[in-house]
Amino acid sequence: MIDNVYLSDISRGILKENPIFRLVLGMCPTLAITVLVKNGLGMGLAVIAVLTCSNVVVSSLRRYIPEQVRIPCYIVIIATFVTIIEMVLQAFVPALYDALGVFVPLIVVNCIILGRAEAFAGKQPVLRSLFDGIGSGLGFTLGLLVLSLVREVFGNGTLLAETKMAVQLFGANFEPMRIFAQPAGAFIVLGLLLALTNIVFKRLQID
Amino acid sequence: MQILFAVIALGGVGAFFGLLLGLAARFFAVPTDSRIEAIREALPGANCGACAYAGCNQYAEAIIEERAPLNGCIPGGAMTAEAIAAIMGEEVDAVEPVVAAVFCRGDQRHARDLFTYHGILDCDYAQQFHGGFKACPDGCLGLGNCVRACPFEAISMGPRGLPLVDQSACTGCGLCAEACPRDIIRLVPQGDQGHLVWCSSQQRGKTVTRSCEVGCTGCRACVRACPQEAISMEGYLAVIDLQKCDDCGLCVEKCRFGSILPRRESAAPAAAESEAASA
Amino acid sequence: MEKLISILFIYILVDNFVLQRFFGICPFLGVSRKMETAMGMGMAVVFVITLSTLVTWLVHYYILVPLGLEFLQLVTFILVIAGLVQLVETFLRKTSPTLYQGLGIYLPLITTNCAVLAVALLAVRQDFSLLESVVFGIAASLGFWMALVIMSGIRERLDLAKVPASLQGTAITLITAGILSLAFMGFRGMLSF
Amino acid sequence: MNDRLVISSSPHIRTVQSVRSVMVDVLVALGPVVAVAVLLFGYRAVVTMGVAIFFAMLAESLWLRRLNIFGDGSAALTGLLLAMTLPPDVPWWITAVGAVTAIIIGKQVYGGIGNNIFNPALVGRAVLVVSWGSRLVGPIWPQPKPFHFLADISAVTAATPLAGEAEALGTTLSQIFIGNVAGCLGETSALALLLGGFWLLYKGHIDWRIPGGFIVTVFLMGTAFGGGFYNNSLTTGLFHVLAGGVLLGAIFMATDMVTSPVTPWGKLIFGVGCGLITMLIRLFGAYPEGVTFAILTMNALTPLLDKFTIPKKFGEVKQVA
Amino acid sequence: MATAMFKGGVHPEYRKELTASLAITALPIPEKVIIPLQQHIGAPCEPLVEVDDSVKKGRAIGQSESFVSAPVHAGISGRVTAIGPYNHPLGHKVEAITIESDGLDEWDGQIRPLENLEERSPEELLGAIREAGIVGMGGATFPAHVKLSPPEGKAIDTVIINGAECEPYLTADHRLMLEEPENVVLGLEIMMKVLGAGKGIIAIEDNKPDAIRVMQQVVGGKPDLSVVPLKTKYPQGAEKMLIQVTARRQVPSGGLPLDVGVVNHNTGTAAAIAEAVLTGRPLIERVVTVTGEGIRRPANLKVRVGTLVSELLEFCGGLKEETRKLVMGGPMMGLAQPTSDLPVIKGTSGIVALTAAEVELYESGTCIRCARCVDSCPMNLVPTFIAQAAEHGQFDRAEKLHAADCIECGCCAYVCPARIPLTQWIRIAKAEVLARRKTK
Repeated sequence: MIDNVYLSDISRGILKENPIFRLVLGMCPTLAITVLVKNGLGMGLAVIAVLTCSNVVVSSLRRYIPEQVRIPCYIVIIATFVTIIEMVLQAFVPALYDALGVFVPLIVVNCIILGRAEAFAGKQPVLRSLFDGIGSGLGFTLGLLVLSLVREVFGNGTLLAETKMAVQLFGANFEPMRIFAQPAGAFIVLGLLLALTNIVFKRLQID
Repeated sequence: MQILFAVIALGGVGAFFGLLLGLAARFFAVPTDSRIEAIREALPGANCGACAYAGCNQYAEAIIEERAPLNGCIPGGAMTAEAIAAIMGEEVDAVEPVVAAVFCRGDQRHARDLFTYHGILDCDYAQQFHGGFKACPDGCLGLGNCVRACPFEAISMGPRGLPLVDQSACTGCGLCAEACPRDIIRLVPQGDQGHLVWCSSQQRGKTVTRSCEVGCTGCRACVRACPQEAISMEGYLAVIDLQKCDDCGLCVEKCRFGSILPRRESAAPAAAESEAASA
Repeated sequence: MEKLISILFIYILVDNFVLQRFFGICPFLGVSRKMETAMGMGMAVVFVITLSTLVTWLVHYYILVPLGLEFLQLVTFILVIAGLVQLVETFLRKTSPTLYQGLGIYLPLITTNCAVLAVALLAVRQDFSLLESVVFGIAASLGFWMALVIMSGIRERLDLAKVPASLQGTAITLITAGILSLAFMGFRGMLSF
Repeated sequence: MNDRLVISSSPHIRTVQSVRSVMVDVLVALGPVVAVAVLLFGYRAVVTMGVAIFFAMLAESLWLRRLNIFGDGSAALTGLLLAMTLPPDVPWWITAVGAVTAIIIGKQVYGGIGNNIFNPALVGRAVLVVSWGSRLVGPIWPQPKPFHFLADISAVTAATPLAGEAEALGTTLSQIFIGNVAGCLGETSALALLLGGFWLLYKGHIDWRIPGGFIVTVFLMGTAFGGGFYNNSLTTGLFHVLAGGVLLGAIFMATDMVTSPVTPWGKLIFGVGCGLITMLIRLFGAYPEGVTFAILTMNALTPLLDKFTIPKKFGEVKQVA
Repeated sequence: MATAMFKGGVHPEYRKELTASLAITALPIPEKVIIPLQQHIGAPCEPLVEVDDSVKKGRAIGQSESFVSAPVHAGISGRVTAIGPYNHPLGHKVEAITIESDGLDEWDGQIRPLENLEERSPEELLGAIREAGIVGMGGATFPAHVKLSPPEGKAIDTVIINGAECEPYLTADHRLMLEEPENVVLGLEIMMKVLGAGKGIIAIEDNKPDAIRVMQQVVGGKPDLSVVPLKTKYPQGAEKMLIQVTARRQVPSGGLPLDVGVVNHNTGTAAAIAEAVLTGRPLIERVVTVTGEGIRRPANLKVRVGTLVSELLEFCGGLKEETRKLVMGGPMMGLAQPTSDLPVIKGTSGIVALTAAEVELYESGTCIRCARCVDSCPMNLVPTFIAQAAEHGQFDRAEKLHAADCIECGCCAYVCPARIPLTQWIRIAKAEVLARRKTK
C-alpha cells in the first residue's frame, strides 16, 4: 500500500497498530483525562513529544546500552523527558497541567512508550525510530481526540470547551448526559468505540 | 551546585541499585532455558499483560512449554511473532495449498432420515442415538461440528443441512476434517479443476439407494467410462484421482445417481439454493 | 486514627483506584481473565505498593527534600520502584520457589503498573505522613485487588456467554468496568478526611 | 415426513413453563403495582410506562433484527421495571434514553437474555441517575393525586419519605404502606409490591432467600443505626423497609434470575449484601437511596458467589486425612 | 407412618389412571421371539445353541463365564432360526437369538423347583437366582445375584423392595403388587435369607393406596417386614433417595447401597426370584405397561422376553396417528426408540407412546439462570453449571462440580423453562469424567 518505509512507520502507528484502538495500551490516561477535547489534545501532544524524543535517544544509544540494564536505562531516559515536559507544561499552560494532574508524570509508565522503545527503537535506526515515535504518538492522540470528542459533546454539550474556540452545541436548554463525563462513561464509551473499530477493521479486512 | 547534587544523587541511586542487582543476579541466579532468554529478547518487554500472561517472561515460558500461541504478543505484532517462530524453529513448510471439501451431497432433500433427533445440536452426540438420525450411516448429519471447529469462519451451514466451504477463506488446516465424526470432510488441492465423487458411503448399492438419492452405489460405471483410468474403487465407493482427471466429464454422464460433479459446479447448486432461500 | 480508617475506606470503595481513578488499567484488563492470576497479581501488587510507598516516602523526605532536588522526584521514584521490584523478584525466585510461583511471576508486570508510581507520587503530593502513606498504599492496592478479583469472576462467566464477536475481549471488559464503576458511585460522599 | 418418530435424550416430558411464560408471570405480578401507580399519578404514569416499554422492545427488536417486538417478553419486563424506578414527572426523553441504555448496555452487548451480568433495568436507571441526577433523585417530588387521572401532578410537590427525616415524620407508616406518598412510580405502595411478591413466590419464580435476606438486613440495620427518629428504633427499621425502593428492589430487581446467584447460599448472601450496601448508602452516602447501586454491586459479585457456594452434593463424605 | 422427604424432585403429570385399574393380561404366545444375548449390565452371553436347534421353553440359550452377567433363556418352545445382530433398546444392534414358535409352548424337562425351601442354604438359593437369569427389572438390569453377593466385610441388615414406581405412566409394579403380593413378599424373604438381613421394607408411593393396603395385609404379622408409604414425588424410587427416605441412611458419594448395609430390588425382581425358587422356572416373561396418549387401548401385559414391541402395540390396538415418540421405560428415564421392530427385554417396564402435544419440538434457548434445576436436583448438584462446562468442553470444571454423581433422573431437564437438554449434557460430562478417571 505504502512503499515508503518512513510513511509506513507513521501510518502503522496511526491505523494498523493504533495504540488505543488496536493494541489497547496506555489506557490509564486515555480514560482519565478525556473529559474535554482540550485535555485529550494536551495529553496527546505531551505523549508525542516524549515518545519521539525517547525513541530517538534510545535508538541512537542502542549500541551502547548493555543488554542487562536495558530497561532501567530506557526508564531513566523516558523519565527525564517526562520531567522536562512536566516543567514545560507547568510553566506555560498551568491550567492544562492542573487538569492532567498526576497523569503527566505517569506518562513514564505508559506502556506505549516503553513498548515502542523496546520493540522498535532499541533495534531500528534513528530516523525510522523518529517516524515510528511520531506515528504511534499521532495514533495515540487520535484515539484521545475521538474519545474526548464523544465525551465532551454528550457529557458537556460543548466543543473545545475552555479554549478560545469553545462552542455551545445544543443551546442553553440542553441537559448534557453527565455520565459521559464520569469514569463510568469513560469505560463504556471506550468499550463501545473498541467494538466499533473491531467492526470497521473487520469490514475493511485490515488485520 | 544543584546540578552537582543531582548528578551525585541520581548516580548514587543508580549505582546503589546497579550494585544490588548485580549482586543479586550473581547470587540468586537460576538456570533457565536459553530459548526463554532468546524469546524474551524478541519480545517488547513492556510486560503489558496483553498476552494474558503475567509478563513477558511468563509468556516466553508458556511458549517454550507450548501452552501459548506464537502470535500472542499484541504490541509486538507480526514482526515479533516471526522472530519467535524462528527461535522455536516452527517454520511453515512450503506445501501444495489444500482446501477442505465435504464429500456428501445427501442434503435434507436427497437423503432419508430414520427419525427426528431432538437434543444437543452436535454431530458426535447425535450419533450416540441409534447411530445417528440419517438412514445413511456415512452421510452428513449437518449439525455443524465442522462449522464450529473452523477458526477462520470458512465453513457455514448451507440451507439444506450441508456445510459449505468458502475456498477463499479456507487455509487447509484440517481442523474441520478432524471434527467430523463421519470423516466426510477431506482435504483436496486448491482450485476447481477436476471431478470428484461427492459421497463417502461405504455401504452396498442396495443400502445406499434406500437411504439416499445421490449416493455412490459402487456400480463401477464411472470406472469403466473414465478414459484416463483416474477412477478406482475403495470398497463400494468410487474415488477419482485428481492428478489424472482431465475434466472430460464422461463419468458424470455415466453416473446414474448424480454422485459425480465437476468441482466448479459442486458448490453452485448449494449457493443457488441459499440465494433462493434468502430471496 | 480516624483519618487512617477514612483513608482505608475511601481508597477501597469510594475512590477505588481502578474504577474511579483509572490507575493500573492495563494490568486490570490483562490479568483479569482468570481468577487464579487475579488473586496472585493482586497479592503481589499489595506487597509491592506497600513496600515502594514506604521506600519512596523515605527517599523523598530524607534525600530529595534536604538536597533540594524535588525535580528529580519522578526519575528517582521510578528507578527505586523498578529496582525494588527487580530485587524482590530475584530474591523470591531463589529463596522461595512456591512464593515465586504464586507472587513473584507477577512482579515484572508491576513496574509498569501506573498504580504503583501513582501511589508514591500522590502520597507525597497530599502531604501524607509516613504511616498515612503506607495505609494509603495498602488501601489503594486492596482496592485494585478487589476490582481485579470481581472482574475476573465476571470474565470467567463472560467466557461462557454469547458476547457478540466484535465486543469480545477488551471491549466488553471495559463496558463491564464502566457499569461496575457506576455501581461504585453509590458509595460517593460517604467519608472524607 | 411426519410419520418419523422423535428421538431425544430422556426425560421425554417437559414442564409447560417457558422463558416467555415466566416473563409474562412477572409482568402479571407487577399488575397491582402498575394499578397503584396509575391510580396515584394518573396519565403521567401511563405515559412513562408506555414509553419505557415501547423503547425497550424497540431497541431489542432492532438489535436482534427481529420482527416480533414482544419476543420472549423480557424486553417489555425490563422496560416496565425501569419505569417503576422513575419519578412520575420525568420527561419522556429521559425514559426513552434509559430504556434504550438498559437494553443495549445492560443486556444486548453481553449477548442478550441470560448472558448479562447486571440487571438491565437498574443499569438504565443508574445511568439516568448519574446523568440527570436532579431530575431523578431531587428533593422535590410530585404529590400523588389519587383518582385524578388527568391531573397535572407536578403542580403540588412534596418530599419523598426518604429525602428527609423531618418530612418523613409527617407521613404515617400506614400511608407509606398503602403508597399515598411521593416517590417513584413503582415504589410507593408496599401493599401492591407485597401482593406481587407473594404471587411470584407462589408461582416459584423467586426464591425467598433474596428478598428475605434483603428486607431483614435493611430492617435490622435500620433498627440498629437508623437513629430511632421515627417513634422508636423498631418503627424506624420498618420505615426503612417500607419507604423508598427496598421492596421494589428486593422483590422485583434483586430477584432477577439472570443476574443473581443460582445457589441457595449464594442467594442468601446476595440478599444480605444488597441490604447492607443499601443501608450503608442511605445512612452515610451522598445519595438518599442506595437500592440501585447496592443491587448492581451485588450483581458484580454474583459470579464469585456462585463459584464459592456450590452446594454440598448428596452423600458427600468428609475426607478422612 | 410419616414419610421423610429428600431434597429436590419434581411433580410431573403422572397419567397412571390410563392403566392403573387394568388387570394384567397375558399376551398370546408370539410367533417368534428375538432374545438379545445381552439384557443386563455386564458381560454379554455366548450362545449355547446353534441355528436349527430345537429348544423348549425355559432352556438356557446364552451364558457367560463372567460373574457380572446373567444367562438368557428360551421364551417359547420352537426352532432357532437365526443368530445375529438385531435392534436393541439400548440403541445399537446386539447379537440376538431368534426362535420361531412350534406352538406347543412346552417347558424344558430339566426345570424343577427347589424342594424343601426352608432347608435350602443361602448359597443354593443364590445359585438358583443366578441360573434363572434374574436381573434388576426396574430398568437398570443389573444381575440380581451380584447385588445379593456383597463383598466380604459388608454386612447387609436391610432389604428394600422398591414399589415406588415413581416414573409417570407406568403401572406394571403397581399391578404386580395387587395381583401377586405373596410372590413379592416371598421374594423379599428369600433375599433376606440370602443376605442374612434382619429387616425387610416394601416402599410404595402413596398414590397407590390399594397396593399399600394389599401389601400390608400380606405382610401383617411378620415382625421383620414392614410396608412404608412414600410421598408421591419423582424420583422417589431412585435407589439413593429411597434408602434415605426409608432407612434414613445416606449412600456416600461414589458408593453403593451396600456401603450403608442396604440392598434394594425392584418389585418385579422380587416376584421373579420367588417364581424361580418356587417353580425353578427362569425369567422368561415380565409385566409391561403399554400406555400413553398414543396407544389406542393401554394395557398391562404379561409378555415373553424377546417378543417384538410391534406385537405388543398391535395387541393394544396400535398407535394413534398423532404418536410422535415411542419410549421404552418411563418417560423420565426411558429410551426413545425409532422403531417398534425391537424385542422386549428383561428390563422393559413399559412402552409409552407420546403424542405431538407432549413432544413439541421446543427450541432450546439460553439459560436464564432461574435455578429451577438447582432446586429440583435430588443429588444437590448445580445442573446448569455442569451443562455449561460440558458445552464448552471444560470437563475438569464439570468434575469439580460433581458431574459423576448425577443419577440421570432427568428432573433438571424436566423443569428447565429454556428447554436446555441439561440431562443430556450432564450425561456427556459424566461419561467423560468417568472415562478420564479410568485412564488416570
